[in-house]
Amino acid sequence: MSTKQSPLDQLVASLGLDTEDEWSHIVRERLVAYGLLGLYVVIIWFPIYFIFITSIKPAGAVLNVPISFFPSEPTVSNYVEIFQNRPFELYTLNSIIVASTTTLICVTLGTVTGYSFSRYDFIGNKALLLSIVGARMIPPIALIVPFFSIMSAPPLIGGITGSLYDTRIALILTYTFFNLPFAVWIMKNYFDGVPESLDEQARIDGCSRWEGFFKIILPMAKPGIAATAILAFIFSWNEFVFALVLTSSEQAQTLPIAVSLFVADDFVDWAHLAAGGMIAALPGILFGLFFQQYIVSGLTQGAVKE
Amino acid sequence: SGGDGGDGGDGSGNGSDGSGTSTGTGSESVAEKLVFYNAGSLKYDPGTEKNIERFEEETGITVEVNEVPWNNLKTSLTTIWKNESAKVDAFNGPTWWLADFVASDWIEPLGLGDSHMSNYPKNLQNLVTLDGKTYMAPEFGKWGTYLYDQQHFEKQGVSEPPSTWDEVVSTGQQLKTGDTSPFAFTWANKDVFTFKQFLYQAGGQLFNDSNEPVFVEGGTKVMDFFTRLRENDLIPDGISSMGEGGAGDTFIAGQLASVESWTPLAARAFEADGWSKERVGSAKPPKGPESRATFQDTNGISVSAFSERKGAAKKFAKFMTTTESSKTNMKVEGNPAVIPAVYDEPEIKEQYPSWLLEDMKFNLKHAKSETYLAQPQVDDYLSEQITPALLGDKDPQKALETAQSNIKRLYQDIGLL
Amino acid sequence: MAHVELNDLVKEFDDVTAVDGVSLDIPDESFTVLVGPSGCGKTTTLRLIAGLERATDGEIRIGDEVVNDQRAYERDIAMVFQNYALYPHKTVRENMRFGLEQHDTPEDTITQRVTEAAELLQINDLLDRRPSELSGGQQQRVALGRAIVRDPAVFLMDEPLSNLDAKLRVQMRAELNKLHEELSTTTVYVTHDQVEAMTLADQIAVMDDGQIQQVGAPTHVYTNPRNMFVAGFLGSPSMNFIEGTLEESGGKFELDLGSDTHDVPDEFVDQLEGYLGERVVLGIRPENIALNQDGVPSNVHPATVQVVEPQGEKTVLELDLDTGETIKAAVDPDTTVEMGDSVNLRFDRDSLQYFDPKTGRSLTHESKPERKAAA
Amino acid sequence: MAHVELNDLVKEFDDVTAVDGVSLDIPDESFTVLVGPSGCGKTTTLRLIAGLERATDGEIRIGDEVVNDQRAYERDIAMVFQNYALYPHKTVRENMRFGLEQHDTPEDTITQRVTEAAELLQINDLLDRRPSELSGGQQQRVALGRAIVRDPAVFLMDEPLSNLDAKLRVQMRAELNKLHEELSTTTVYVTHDQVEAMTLADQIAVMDDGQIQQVGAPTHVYTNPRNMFVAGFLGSPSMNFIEGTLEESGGKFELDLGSDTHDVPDEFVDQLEGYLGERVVLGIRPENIALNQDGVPSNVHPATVQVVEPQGEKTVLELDLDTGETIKAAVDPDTTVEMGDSVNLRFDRDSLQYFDPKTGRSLTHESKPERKAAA
Amino acid sequence: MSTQKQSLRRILDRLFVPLTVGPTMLWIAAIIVYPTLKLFWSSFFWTNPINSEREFVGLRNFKRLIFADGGSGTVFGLAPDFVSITWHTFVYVGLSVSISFVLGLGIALLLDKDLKGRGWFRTAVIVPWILPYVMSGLMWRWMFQSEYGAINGLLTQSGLLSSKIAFFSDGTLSMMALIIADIWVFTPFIIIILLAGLQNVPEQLYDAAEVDGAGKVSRFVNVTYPFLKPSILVALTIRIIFDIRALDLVWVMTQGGPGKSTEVWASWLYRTAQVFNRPGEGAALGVVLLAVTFVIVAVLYRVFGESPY
Ligand SMILES: Nc1ncnc2c1ncn2[C@@H]1O[C@H](COP(=O)(O)OP(=O)(O)OP(=O)(O)O)[C@@H](O)[C@H]1O
Ligand SMILES: Nc1ncnc2c1ncn2[C@@H]1O[C@H](COP(=O)(O)OP(=O)(O)OP(=O)(O)O)[C@@H](O)[C@H]1O
Ligand SMILES: [Mg+2]
Ligand SMILES: [Mg+2]
Repeated sequence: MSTKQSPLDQLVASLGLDTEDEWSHIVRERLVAYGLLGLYVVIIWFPIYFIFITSIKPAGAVLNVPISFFPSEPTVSNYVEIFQNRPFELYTLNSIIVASTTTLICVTLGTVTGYSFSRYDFIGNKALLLSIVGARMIPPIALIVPFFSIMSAPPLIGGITGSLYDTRIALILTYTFFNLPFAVWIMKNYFDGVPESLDEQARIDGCSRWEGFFKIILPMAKPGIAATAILAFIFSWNEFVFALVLTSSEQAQTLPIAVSLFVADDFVDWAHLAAGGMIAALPGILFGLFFQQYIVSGLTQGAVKE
Repeated sequence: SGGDGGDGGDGSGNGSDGSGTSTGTGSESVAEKLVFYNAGSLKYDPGTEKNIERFEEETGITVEVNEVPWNNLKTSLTTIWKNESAKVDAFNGPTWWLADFVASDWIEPLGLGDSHMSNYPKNLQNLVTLDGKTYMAPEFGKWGTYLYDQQHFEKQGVSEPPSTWDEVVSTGQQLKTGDTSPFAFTWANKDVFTFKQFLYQAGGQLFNDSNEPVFVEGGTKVMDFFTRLRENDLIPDGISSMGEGGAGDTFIAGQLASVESWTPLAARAFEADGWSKERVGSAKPPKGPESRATFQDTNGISVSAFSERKGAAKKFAKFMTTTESSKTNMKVEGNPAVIPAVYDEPEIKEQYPSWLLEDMKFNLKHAKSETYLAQPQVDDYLSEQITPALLGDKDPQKALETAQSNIKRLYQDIGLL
Repeated sequence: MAHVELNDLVKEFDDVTAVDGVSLDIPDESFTVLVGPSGCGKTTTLRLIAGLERATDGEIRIGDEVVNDQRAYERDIAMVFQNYALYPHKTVRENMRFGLEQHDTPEDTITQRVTEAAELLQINDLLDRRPSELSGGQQQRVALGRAIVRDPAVFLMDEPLSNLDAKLRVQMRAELNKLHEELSTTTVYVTHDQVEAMTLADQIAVMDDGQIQQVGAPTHVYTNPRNMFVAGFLGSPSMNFIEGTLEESGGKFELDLGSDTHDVPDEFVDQLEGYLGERVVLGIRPENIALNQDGVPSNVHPATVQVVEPQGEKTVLELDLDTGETIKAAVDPDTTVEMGDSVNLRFDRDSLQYFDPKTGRSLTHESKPERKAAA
Repeated sequence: MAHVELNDLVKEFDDVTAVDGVSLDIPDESFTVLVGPSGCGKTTTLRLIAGLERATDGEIRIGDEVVNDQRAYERDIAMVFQNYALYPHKTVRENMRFGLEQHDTPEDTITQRVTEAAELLQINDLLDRRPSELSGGQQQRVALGRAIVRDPAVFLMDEPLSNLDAKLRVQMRAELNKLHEELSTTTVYVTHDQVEAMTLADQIAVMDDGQIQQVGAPTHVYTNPRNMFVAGFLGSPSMNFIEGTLEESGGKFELDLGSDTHDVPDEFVDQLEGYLGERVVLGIRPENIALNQDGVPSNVHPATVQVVEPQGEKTVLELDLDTGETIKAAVDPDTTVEMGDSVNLRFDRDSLQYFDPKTGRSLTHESKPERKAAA
Repeated sequence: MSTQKQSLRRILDRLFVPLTVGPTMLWIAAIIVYPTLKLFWSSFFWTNPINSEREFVGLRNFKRLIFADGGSGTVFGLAPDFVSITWHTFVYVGLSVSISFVLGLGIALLLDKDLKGRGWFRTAVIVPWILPYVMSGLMWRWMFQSEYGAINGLLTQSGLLSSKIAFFSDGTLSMMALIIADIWVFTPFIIIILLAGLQNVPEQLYDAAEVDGAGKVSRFVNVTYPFLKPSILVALTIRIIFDIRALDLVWVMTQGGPGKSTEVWASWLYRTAQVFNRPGEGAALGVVLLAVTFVIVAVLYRVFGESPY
């Protein structure tokens, strides 16, 4: 191999890549990949950037034309105001509790059920799976009224006072219903891709189905679990209509509701909406960053890869 | 059934509230708490907030305010009522919901009494009264208003705002500049309201006394006006997407010389960057073939028929709409009062320029509305026709005729005709 | 410790019958080697014993229990899979530990056994690697290690040494032998390596087409195959078969091979009597053919060398008999013959076998099996 | 058709150097067999030639081109993977067709070649099955089939027969031989089977620890190992090494083994001269040891039989020399010795090897390699 | 291990399937049975929106919605609303799903590469999905706003465009805006699912394919794709199910306008059931939607349902 560096190699080196260790064509491919990804990220982040700069413009200057894409006098007053005026911390807390509990339930049940569907040919396997996924095909709009009546019905179990209406539990139950079928299905399909010989080895090693599943198969399904978790989390994080109907106060209302409260009858309070939107997105983004490692490793540790 | 439909403005009979008896108040000991559904965040309704505080102080009843996004308030309420749930005691909403709510037995007559009701102008009293019973206590007014950018007018050498449709067209030529359209009005989401406003100005109305849709003739005049505006490039291209927010935002962005929009816009403009009280010009809406009427979009407070605290709720509705409350609301939030007397209060006179009060009073008096059944669907039939007509994608007359026949068929279908 | 018994075991996959009525007795503490051509059902048999497949028919007993309905994990077996099936997300150490952890083995026992096994298998440097970072043979040793650390009732091993080099294989074979002597765990072992089969087995079971052809002590089966299949399958190069007509000539039997004649040793007369005048197949292993170029009186078959194939420790010759048949002979590597040489072959008379060409049945098979003497 | 040249090839994985400066010339049309202990870098070398790994250092030439930067699919090679790497979603037929389709082979050629290969590999009944429905050996044959249908510049085969039974393996070996004669495609072949290595190879390359130890014609390497590693690696059981001090006695050299003495044949005197008085290792292969119980005058070593291991075609003895060292001998299966017997061993004088114990270097190695005669 | 513990373990093992599938089934059944029955049941009734009087009408709701109800002209015997709204839905769902699929697949493939910093990229590409849909809808409405929207601003201020485009005054442009917003919001979902699926592709098969002479495209088709199929099935199905009923963006951005040019099934259903208070017809639409979804999913299953092993 030649040791002199072409400009491309220099570029590669300056990007922190090892020119020596890599196939030069792979390096080239990577540069293209970086380029494309960079472009994509810039494009999809433009609206977000726009929202962000809007949120740091003085409320009165938001609508100025020509639009300033680089605000000259950034301010945090919009953020301060929305926290002063609204219990944003409560909405955020609600969102986090609802979304993470839902995610937890969906991932737990979805994984075990999906595994059973993938591995065992029990009676009615296909029909049950179909009915699970089918359950999710019913347009949610058609379910609003029945859900409301279920959730606002007096409790079936004694000792609990009041209905589930306007509680996080109502939302968790509902969102679980919406996400669980998909969780099952995603995981079923995922497990289909994990070779069964590993299940067998686990059984030889003395694992019952439970042990084999939890100790061997589950760790290998991380990518699927990560995808399922993200899906369930974001769905719950974003859900609006049911949150609207099933909650009525900040003890259970979630961020999407909070954000849409900036949309008044007659006008949209863009500056505060933008700030609220950033805040609504922020926990999600932070959550993403915080679990970045997990998500990435989850999405990467394809156990099946050899 | 409740053949109430058209209550076309001035004409209809039942002058004052006859139903003095309120259901359910008698036996009920007044509750300590009530649940009030507010459209949107209370933060945007500081007047309401203030009045609630006063109410709580005076009565000792706690008001639990549930804020529901404006666009979804009706969905929330109907979901609750379809389940006959007592989750909500009182709510505030627009008058045009009333007919359907009453027909479905979802709201309760308020029994406000003549002394209270006589505070309001006749047309408003009629609007909230169905079958002789009052179902809503009008809280604050909203109606179309005409605002203009004085700075732009001056720059283009226009001294007076137009006072007729024709003048809108003629001064418009003068007001037009590169980035600025001479005129705009609220459309998206509010197309039917705006249409009605122009319709009233043109002397038309949607329904006659026997529930028949009769708007083609008046509507054609409106559409002619629109066509002139469009063809002379006096309204922006994006007009059909201009809701209240859009029209207001564009106005504040300095891209509109004048706008026919909803009242609170003026207050917003005052606060915006680069604006001042001096720059905001206000005038009575330009006169159409018939009048300078505007569309009445008053908000009021109603009480749920499923409420278990009707007594407290009715008390609340009444309290929130007294002259004092109306004044407070106007003072704190700038919401135009629906009680003419408020405009003569010294504090109000002090706070607002007299020309603005003048216009408000005028609008209050001349605002028109109709309550009709199956309102959302009627509006939808209208909307799907008038927007293409506005944009020139459809022949206006044909569009209106289609709308009219669709509405007629709907009314036949549901047994009104 | 347990004996394993298979009774009329059948396993069908859709349209394939992989195991077709196998009955096999695997005594406690025995080391049973399963051999047979590729696809004959060896792996399937092991999987049935392990409980990884459900028998279509028949019975499996481990100890005294019928285990058909027991799950693999209840059967207390350790298995080396033909394709290793290592846990890709666990290190070598973790792979080896796992089975022990499952059986609640105390921590220090685990550490000790894993260390020992790793040393024995010469993979102690690799304990912290992932399977994907190992060579084929290393992976196979890990798979083996994962089994031998265990102390199960039965070991099942499916070609556990196939990817190792000869030297290592000899070492491993010795280690397995030692292990079996120490633990005496009942073991079922599949291999294609004849030497492995011969040296490890107490008993060897030859399978073909889903059925057991012969079971017995390895040398016994090797020297007394029950039929032509077994005879031909064991040994490499495989046994030569020469067909002829059995005739009597002067009180002696001989096989008319066409242009040549083979004298049947007297001790076989009894067994072959019934076949006089019929076609009979003579079997002789390549290593039992001697080149006797200097001429020896009786039973000499002239032949021409066709191919000389030196294989290191031996040289294999392909020879054309005068009858036109081609046979193979394995001779000493320093035998100096060349292509085209004419040679005389002497078949070792103690190693002759005779078969019925129609049924393939051996006519000279002794039915009593012999157990291998303790190694 | 192309010759392959590896120059100072190095491949490092993180902290492991799998291939450590391999230089190897693989002539056009040759059949080169790579052997070496497990983990020595054979697979890695093949993968480097294939273009599946990136060389850390060094150069790979195919034909006259340096191909370091070419992708595998640009190199026109066919490879049999050690772990098969069959496409699980394709049928056997599709697996075999795929490579041909990729090379725009006409449809009827594809059909024909696949049919032929399937017949040759005895998998024609399995063409419509998925890999998961095949036995280990069947999968391996498919993997082989996928390569041999191709007509590439170079064949790379990584233990392609390891999971086949002996008989089939012999057949397949013959078929591969025939194929190579017909097509003369340059082939690099990894195997652990010595017989395979000896019979297939034009040249054999012995690897250890990432390095090539010796390259040459198979019999030459077998009989003239360059060092103790090669000597010990080839052959099974492997060569016996006996260490002693070289001494002169009456014009003759002898190796003082302690309580025994080994006479060095005269022809080695020249080569060993420099080692007089030093330690020297004597190497003798088990098959070159004869049991000479009846006494033969010279160079006889008394020993005691420790283990008798019948392996079918031969019997391996483990013997204790009087010096205490243990050696192995491979003898005729009908040799009748028993454990504990005292025997006299005669080392075949033509097969003796001598090594320097410090460097392992052979002192008697002839440097000129021999090419195998066309088989 | 005590025998008691052992038999418990045994029992638990036998109960694996019931215990793993049971709770999920119960959960779903408990919540779904009543609403589903109610949905089907309601579709046979007609409720007078002005006084809530119910009347059993059999299949009349379906007839009216799908086939001409005697009013204005019909298209091949189908109700014009049904035809045009179906077409809008088809365009909306078809374009946004297919474009976001291609885009998502491309990005997933890029992110599957062993790139430094891919973790950050992965987080970055998910973000649009994290924003509340309402927020995203409003944001895009604002972006596309004709007078002061950022897109017009960007285009005119940079001189690319001389006059501003009134996106929401034109049916086609409105639809385009909706589709762009939809793609923006939901592509991350595709990326995530496909990225997970890509982990299931055994690396060694890439080697085998390369040796077989397969270039990039062929490797994708012959190795990646078969293993990705289950994930593609999941991604497309969920994406389509979501999109067919996606209301938030449409409602926030266009409310079906201008006119009815961006009305889709979801907004039609919502309008009918919630806004017009016509639960029977809403339910009938819901049933139709359910059936259509079923058919689409069945077709997808046909195409992508095969597992690689
Ligand atoms: N991906 C990898 N990462 C780290 N080490 C590796 C990797 N692949 C191989 N090795 C190491 O490199 C060495 C050579 O491996 P290679 O697979 O070439 O051996 P081999 O000669 O084919 O052995 P075998 O006969 O056992 O298959 C081994 O020690 C192995 O552990
Ligand atoms: N899942 C399956 N579906 C269909 N047929 C199968 C399946 N598994 C194995 N078979 C077939 O059953 C027969 C026996 O397979 P098995 O794996 O037991 O063979 P084996 O003796 O282990 O062979 P090898 O030595 O090649 O590994 C073979 O013909 C094989 O093709
Ligand atoms: Mg097998
Ligand atoms: Mg290897």
